[in-house]
Amino acid sequence: MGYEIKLDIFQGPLDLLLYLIKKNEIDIYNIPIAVITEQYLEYIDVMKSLNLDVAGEYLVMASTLIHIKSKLLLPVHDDTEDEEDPREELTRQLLEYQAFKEAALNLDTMNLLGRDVFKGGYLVGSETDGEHSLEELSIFELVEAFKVMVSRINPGEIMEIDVERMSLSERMNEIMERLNKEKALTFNDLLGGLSDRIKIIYTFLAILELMKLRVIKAYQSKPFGTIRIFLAVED
Amino acid sequence: MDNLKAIVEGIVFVSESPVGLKKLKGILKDVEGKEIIKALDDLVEEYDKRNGALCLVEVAGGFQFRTKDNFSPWIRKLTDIKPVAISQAAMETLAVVAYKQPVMKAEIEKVRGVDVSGTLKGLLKRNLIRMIGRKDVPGRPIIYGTTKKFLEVFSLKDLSELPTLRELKELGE
Amino acid sequence: MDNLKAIVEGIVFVSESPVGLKKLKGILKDVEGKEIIKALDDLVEEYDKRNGALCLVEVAGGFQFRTKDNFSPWIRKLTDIKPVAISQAAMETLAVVAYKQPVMKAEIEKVRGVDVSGTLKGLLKRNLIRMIGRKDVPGRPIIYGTTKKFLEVFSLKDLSELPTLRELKELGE
Repeated sequence: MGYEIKLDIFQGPLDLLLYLIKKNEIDIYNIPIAVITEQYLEYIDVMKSLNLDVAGEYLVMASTLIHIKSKLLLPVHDDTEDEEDPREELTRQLLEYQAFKEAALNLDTMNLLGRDVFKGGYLVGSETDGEHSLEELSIFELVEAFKVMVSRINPGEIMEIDVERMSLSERMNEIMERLNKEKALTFNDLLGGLSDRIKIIYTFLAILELMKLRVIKAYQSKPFGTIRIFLAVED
Repeated sequence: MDNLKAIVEGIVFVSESPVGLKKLKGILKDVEGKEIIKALDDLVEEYDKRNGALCLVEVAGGFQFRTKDNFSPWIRKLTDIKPVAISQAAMETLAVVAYKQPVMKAEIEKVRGVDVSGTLKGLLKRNLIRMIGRKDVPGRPIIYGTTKKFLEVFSLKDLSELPTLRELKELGE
Repeated sequence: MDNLKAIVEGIVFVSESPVGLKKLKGILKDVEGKEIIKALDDLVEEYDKRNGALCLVEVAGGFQFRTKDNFSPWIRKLTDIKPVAISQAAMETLAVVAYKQPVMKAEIEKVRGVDVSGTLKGLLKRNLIRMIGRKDVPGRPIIYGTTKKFLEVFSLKDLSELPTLRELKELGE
């Protein structure tokens, strides 16, 4: 068998399978698993013998194929009439992938700016230097900037940033914004209207955190009385 | 305004990204929207009819002057132009994001059958896709979508102009 | 070449700096210099006569499309509202504020390793960050946080939608 094809032209195991299906003129709705598995494994072997890095995904697919093949070899029990064809999931995946592969090809035929059509002053440097206007800043750049810095400081200072921490910051900001406007707030002002349990917890944690930071102060005129919150420093 | 058409032309010509009607209205305060639209339509037609290299097109929610596509061989001879190229892997990931947005990384990987970290990062860097939020499921995974720049680069007015995706026949259902 | 004029137009339009005769000759190998000059002259005349905002001018040893002088008031209105780019330094400071808020200037400087007075001022002016209060400790340092505008600009519903470091790592190096 001649392998005139460079293996890196495949975009992954599904792509390779589609290629084999097309090459053998196979009906995608009725894949002869034994034949396809055999050919697929031969390709993997060729990749290995060429010292090409065989990505893990190819091996996962190989074991999936073998698994399907063995399932098909098992004798059919009477009570399994509902059981779906073990090939069905694979066929579904292949059809979906094929549709998107086609969509990618279609996208490639559009008039690409910078390839087929050009705008005024379109030059290397003018566009690719990441000069994005403020309107369309991407979070990606923000996070990248942060990641670069974090890698510069010593590892001991790296804090794990998670969604919870940011939710807390969000609540802290909201409380400070209200305090700057309304000067004084009661616990009830902040917590009263809330029905979401998580939000109540975050609000409470945010108050504690702001007190710890010495940014706000809380007063109570008598035990069990109303708790009032003020800015620690009036501007 | 007598020279409305010319003013619109100048503004669109000078802008780096497509100029939308809203922006034009903001600059041309005393002019009615429909007059601006008329000026734009006239310009599109004029450049279309003229036997030149330029055309005025509607992309990414605005208008932009561009070269007609049949001139690209000549433009590409400009030594300081590096043509945009998008690899097949990146294009496939982009297609999944474009058609399935808002979409999670795991969903893209399920469709493509490969790890998409690299291509996703590349597309984010090129500002063709962006993180648009988080999905309200446990773990709150990031969801991705395409950008305005995507529309501009692919010469699309909006997402509804994407070529239709082949119908996926439901199996055994 | 029938459409020489259009090809020249396209090349000049696309170039960022003025395009000289030499460059045009390099691209249009089979065309004689005087034909190119004729095409340029024709284009200059055509744009001159046309009642539009654009003209083809000879500057700095080459040709370039520009808007005619009398349109500058309108163009200036555009540049006034033209969004400005954010510098890498500003982006880094913004990132520290976003992830470490509520945060003091000294803490930002510790992470960034440089004085951040300038970038902080710029970010305050652009309304991307704000002073959210003062700490009741000696010196009463200001603490900073991000604004609603920040969320808007980055298309975030709230701060919890910011990607975490772990998620960024997942996108690969």
